[in-house]
Amino acid sequence: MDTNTAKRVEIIIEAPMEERLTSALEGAGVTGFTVLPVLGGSGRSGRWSREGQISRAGGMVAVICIIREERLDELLEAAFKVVKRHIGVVSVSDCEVLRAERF
Amino acid sequence: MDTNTAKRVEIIIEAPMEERLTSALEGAGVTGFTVLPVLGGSGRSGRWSREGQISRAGGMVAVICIIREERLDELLEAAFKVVKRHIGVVSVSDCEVLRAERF
Amino acid sequence: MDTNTAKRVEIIIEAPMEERLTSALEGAGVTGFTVLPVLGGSGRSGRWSREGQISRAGGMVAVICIIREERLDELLEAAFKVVKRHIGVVSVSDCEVLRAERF
Amino acid sequence: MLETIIGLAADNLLSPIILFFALGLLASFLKSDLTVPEAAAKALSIYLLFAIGYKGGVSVSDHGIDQTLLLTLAAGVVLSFALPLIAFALLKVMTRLNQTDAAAVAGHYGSISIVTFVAATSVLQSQGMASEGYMVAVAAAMEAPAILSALWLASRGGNRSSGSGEDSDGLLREILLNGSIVLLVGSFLIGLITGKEGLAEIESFIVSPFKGVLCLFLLDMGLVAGRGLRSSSKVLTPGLIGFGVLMPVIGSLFGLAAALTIGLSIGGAVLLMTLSASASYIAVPAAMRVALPEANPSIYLTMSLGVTFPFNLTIGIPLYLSLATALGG
Amino acid sequence: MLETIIGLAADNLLSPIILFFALGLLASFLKSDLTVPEAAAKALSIYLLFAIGYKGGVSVSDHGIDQTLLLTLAAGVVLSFALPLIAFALLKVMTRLNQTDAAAVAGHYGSISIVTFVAATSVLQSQGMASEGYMVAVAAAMEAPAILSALWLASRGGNRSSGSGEDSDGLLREILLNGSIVLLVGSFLIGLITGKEGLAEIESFIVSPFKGVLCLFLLDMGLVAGRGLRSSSKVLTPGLIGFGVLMPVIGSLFGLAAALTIGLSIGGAVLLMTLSASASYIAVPAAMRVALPEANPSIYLTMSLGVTFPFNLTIGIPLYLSLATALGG
Amino acid sequence: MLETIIGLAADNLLSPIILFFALGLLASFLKSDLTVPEAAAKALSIYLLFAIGYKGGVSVSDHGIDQTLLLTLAAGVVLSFALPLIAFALLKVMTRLNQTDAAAVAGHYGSISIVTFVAATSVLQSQGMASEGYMVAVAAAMEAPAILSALWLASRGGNRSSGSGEDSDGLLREILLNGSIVLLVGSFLIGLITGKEGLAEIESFIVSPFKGVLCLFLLDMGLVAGRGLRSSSKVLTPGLIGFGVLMPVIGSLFGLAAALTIGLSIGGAVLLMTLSASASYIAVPAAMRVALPEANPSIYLTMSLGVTFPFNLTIGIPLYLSLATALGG
Ligand SMILES: Nc1ncnc2c1ncn2[C@@H]1O[C@H](COP(=O)(O)O)[C@@H](O)[C@H]1O
Ligand SMILES: Nc1ncnc2c1ncn2[C@@H]1O[C@H](COP(=O)(O)O)[C@@H](O)[C@H]1O
Ligand SMILES: Nc1ncnc2c1ncn2[C@@H]1O[C@H](COP(=O)(O)O)[C@@H](O)[C@H]1O
Ligand code: NA
Ligand code: NA
Ligand code: NA
Repeated sequence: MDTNTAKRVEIIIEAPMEERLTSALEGAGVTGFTVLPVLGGSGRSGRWSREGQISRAGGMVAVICIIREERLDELLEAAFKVVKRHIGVVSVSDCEVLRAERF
Repeated sequence: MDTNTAKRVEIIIEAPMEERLTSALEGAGVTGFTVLPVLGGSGRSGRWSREGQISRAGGMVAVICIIREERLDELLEAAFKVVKRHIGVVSVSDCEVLRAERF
Repeated sequence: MDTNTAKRVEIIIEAPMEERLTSALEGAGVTGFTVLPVLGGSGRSGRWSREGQISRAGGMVAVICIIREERLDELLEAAFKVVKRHIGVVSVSDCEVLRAERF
Repeated sequence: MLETIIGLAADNLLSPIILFFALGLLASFLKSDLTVPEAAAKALSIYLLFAIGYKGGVSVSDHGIDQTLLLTLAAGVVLSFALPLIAFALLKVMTRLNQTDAAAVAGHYGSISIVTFVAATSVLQSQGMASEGYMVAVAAAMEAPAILSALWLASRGGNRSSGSGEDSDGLLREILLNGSIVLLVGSFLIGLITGKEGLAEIESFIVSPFKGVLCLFLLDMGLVAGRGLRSSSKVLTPGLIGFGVLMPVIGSLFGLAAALTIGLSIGGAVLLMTLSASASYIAVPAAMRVALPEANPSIYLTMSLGVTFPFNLTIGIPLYLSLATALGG
Repeated sequence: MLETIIGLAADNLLSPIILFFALGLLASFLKSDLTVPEAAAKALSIYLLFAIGYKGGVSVSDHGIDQTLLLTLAAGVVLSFALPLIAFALLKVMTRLNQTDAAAVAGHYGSISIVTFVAATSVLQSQGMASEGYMVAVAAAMEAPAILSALWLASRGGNRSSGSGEDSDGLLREILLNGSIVLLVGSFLIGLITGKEGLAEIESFIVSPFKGVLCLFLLDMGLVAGRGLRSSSKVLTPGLIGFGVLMPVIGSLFGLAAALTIGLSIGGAVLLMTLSASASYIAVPAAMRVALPEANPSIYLTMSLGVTFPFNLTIGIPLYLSLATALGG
Repeated sequence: MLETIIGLAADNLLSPIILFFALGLLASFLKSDLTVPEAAAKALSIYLLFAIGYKGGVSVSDHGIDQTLLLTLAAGVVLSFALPLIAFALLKVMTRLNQTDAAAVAGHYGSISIVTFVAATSVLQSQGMASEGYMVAVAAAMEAPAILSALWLASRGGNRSSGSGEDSDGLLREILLNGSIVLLVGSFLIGLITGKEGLAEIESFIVSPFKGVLCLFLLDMGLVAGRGLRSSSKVLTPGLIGFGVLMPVIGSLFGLAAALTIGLSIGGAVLLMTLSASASYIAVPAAMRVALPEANPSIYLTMSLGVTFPFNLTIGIPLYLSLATALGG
């Protein structure tokens, strides 16, 4: 099938920052993203789990964003501004997409 | 460790189409896949969130499928047939797998 | 932006084994991971869905772990020991990360 | 009569369920982060379907099967098939929606909203008016036919529907066996079988807490409706808003005509009017995503949940009650 | 006596809880998309464990600790250890399962299903029969020992169990402290401490709505069991089905013998029989996935949830009640 | 008086809600896998906010708006602004937290814990003591101001707060409109509007099952608190633990002074003391993650949920009740 190369950015970020991150992404011209729930995790700030939590404070989400290579830097800068002072992991990998006209 | 190259296909698709997609994948000889929940997202058809929804209409899921390279085209064709008229993002990336005999 | 190469390991494993896997990862010096919920899937042992389940027995989770390349082998060996007798898929892909000092 | 309507509407507007819906709307307009988790919202809706289905069944087992039952079921099915045609014609006149979008919206107005039905039941109750217990079964019967009308309308416009024979079979099964129909009908039948005795066993779960659960459910509906209105307000042209208010009234008149013909009680007439007036926001949207993916979901969801649902809840139901009382009494 | 059994079974079959289980089965056979969200199903099970544990504790605090309490607990533990051995032998005769699968299945039949226990309690209630409040504690005590028997049976077959000493310690802790045991025992103890006074405070949460919640829970169990049967029906050989029906009856007879020896009330005997007859579908499957991953989960889950659970619910419990009345009365 | 405190505390310690909290703590210390799904925990908290808000509103509509209402609201806001300053000073003396961490912890102690408030209400009830219905509104008013104090304290330490003007506006809106405030205030207002009549409709949902739901909620809080204590026990220095026990008592004294000045009933005084004494674990932590990300969440969450909450629940509330009775009676 006909595919085009693109970048897949995955940002794991604290739930209370989700809104700010996605606004920043939109500000950077990102036209689409998907938010996945996160059950728990571990990092320098210790282990946590979503079970039984009622505050959003403790939770995280994963935001996935597929984007054309040429827009990557803009996206990363926008994301970095939000993430910088916060807990969060930003990773980028190469991918191929169907229906490239959508990105 | 001993790993083998494979392809990781990630399909983000509307929840009411999940059943049709996975059937099509099975039809194309895919032997395994995993379905992740999606909390929300944004695209050309606007922003949405799963919170408070009771209809499946508004939700999406992410289907992950790890597959040998040589079967990729068949998979993509099957997936494309289902996704074509629908909202949905299909991306493919390279990966290495342990226990390649499983795929 | 400044990024560094790393490896993204994705392990889909039975929920009752999650604790053992993450302990093993920590034992292998992994400093961070994220656990995503899984809704359902299909493989050699058939199709399953989380809906309505109350036992953890039937469910799975996806553990994502971003790690420096040089630590990959140690991680895979630790993961393999846990997964070996169990249902589970381990895949590795290349990625670039922001803030590499965290990994 | 206008006075009665206004009096009823005012009463109604200050009932807890309406106020909680308003709270949800307000919270989402203010961009509060108040949300009900998806699983909790689904659990609430399972509870409501279970409770109203069961109580309907018990009521039928109690009063015996009315001769009018079959007639009313048939009327419901006919209304569900027919109302989309009227809605479609109206949409073509009042709005500039394309064929597919118009067909999709029209389908929603033939089908029903179970919460609107429940709200009408509780208004009847507070007025001390009885109604036929089997109206729940009529509600279930009206869920699906409208979808077929919508697909037919769309296909007339050259929209090749969801493809091959196999697939459309799958679709039909999916529509007829969607979760809410199965749960509603199943609970109705179990209520019918187990009757008053069964009800006695589970009464304190499905009867007494019902109103309170409904308040929470409407809070959530307000949140979801408000979020939809906020993000999709641009699709709401004056023509569409007009349709969203006019169509339920037209639907209710057809419902009333059917009720008078059949000879339903006034309460039953109000319920049939409400069913005809209400627009689906669970079963039909899901079916449309599968079968008419080209139709824009923001339009039909916003119309159904953001315009017609609040209209029925606040003004519609008191209006239908007054009409039924005036003409049927 | 056959008449009584049939009469009881018929009554039982038409109770709301059985009918909702049947509705769930039917819905999943028809491939309806009706589902209960995972979180809601877990919440329902937390509610049930909380309520029955607490009520059991209050009942013991009320009647005082019976002399037979310790004896019955001990009997429960012995039954849980022993029944898997019988089940294993029977499986070897009746089926062609390999050592590991047979051990895993056998483990399930030594342990218990708390919903089956609850269903038996509610049949007793509707018959106006009393039973010992501490039977809830016996249920908890019977959950885990069977798992150890299963592991022993599997290891005899050369299956190196889950490895090193550290790990098997972890496993033992996991088994004994699994959520349902902790919640059941904890609620029991809290009921014991707070007694009637405490119960008065929370009665309208844990007593009156209980049956209704149970209906929803059984609806979900029907859905899950049906899905399992649909996707795993090919593992169900006639031998396995026969085992799934015979083993509970055999188990119940051992339970009855123990009850008669100890001198339990007839109600207590029925409950001990039901516990012995029932098969686990929460604690044991999770333990098996960890400790006996080679065993095929479709076999034991389908047996437990798809065959033995419905058998006990419909025919088993009335049968045990008749047997206990005939022999113990 | 010491005797009364001890007597009350002992009674209190054996109430079901405390015991379920203890069960949760114990289960997590034992590393049991007992958990409440996130969606269920959120649903429970929605229920509690809905119920106490609504009941507060009804009570105000019933007794008329007290002249003291505005005064008490104002006192609450002042307390919420002021207590973090005291807490901050105390933390600087008693612990070695840095500026940011100290500011974040201090903010939690100016704000409130609604479950502690509910627990105090239920102790009052069991003692047959009345209190002002509008205390729920005071609780809502005290949630947010403390956050601003915390940010001010942190910024004094050179910590550039969350950046640009736009952003801090967003933050303020987020704080004032966070879900729990909106739901609490909204339900309060709806209770005020619909009054006794409205309450009658939903009483069997929000009144009778309330205590039981609270038990489940506290079970979950015990689980979460225990998990936090287990994974973060290393942050708990003796100084911090001392602060976590001393600060609520100091807070309660300020609350008592305000209550006496205003002339609240003894019950009202106990509630204002409890609000002053309690520390937030929902609204403030979320705000801190956004606005003071450099502050270590394990410290403030563990302090609030792991130290001060259990202290208030077990010893604090009886103490405040005795103090209020002694000084206000
Ligand atoms: N190396 C990693 N791989 C995957 N997820 C990570 C990694 N490090 C951190 N995380 C996620 O980010 C959260 C916060 O990390 P930290 O800031 O290191 O405490 C963790 O709880 C994990 O969910
Ligand atoms: N570029 C993207 N990256 C990640 N997810 C996307 C992207 N575009 C669309 N999506 C997802 O697909 C859904 C539908 O997209 P659309 O068809 O563009 O409205 C969105 O709500 C997102 O969840
Ligand atoms: N090729 C695959 N791609 C993605 N997920 C898979 C794949 N194979 C198996 N899985 C996941 O692993 C689970 C167990 O697989 P199996 O051991 O083959 O039954 C499945 O239910 C899926 O969730
Ligand atoms: Na309609
Ligand atoms: Na058993
Ligand atoms: Na406070």
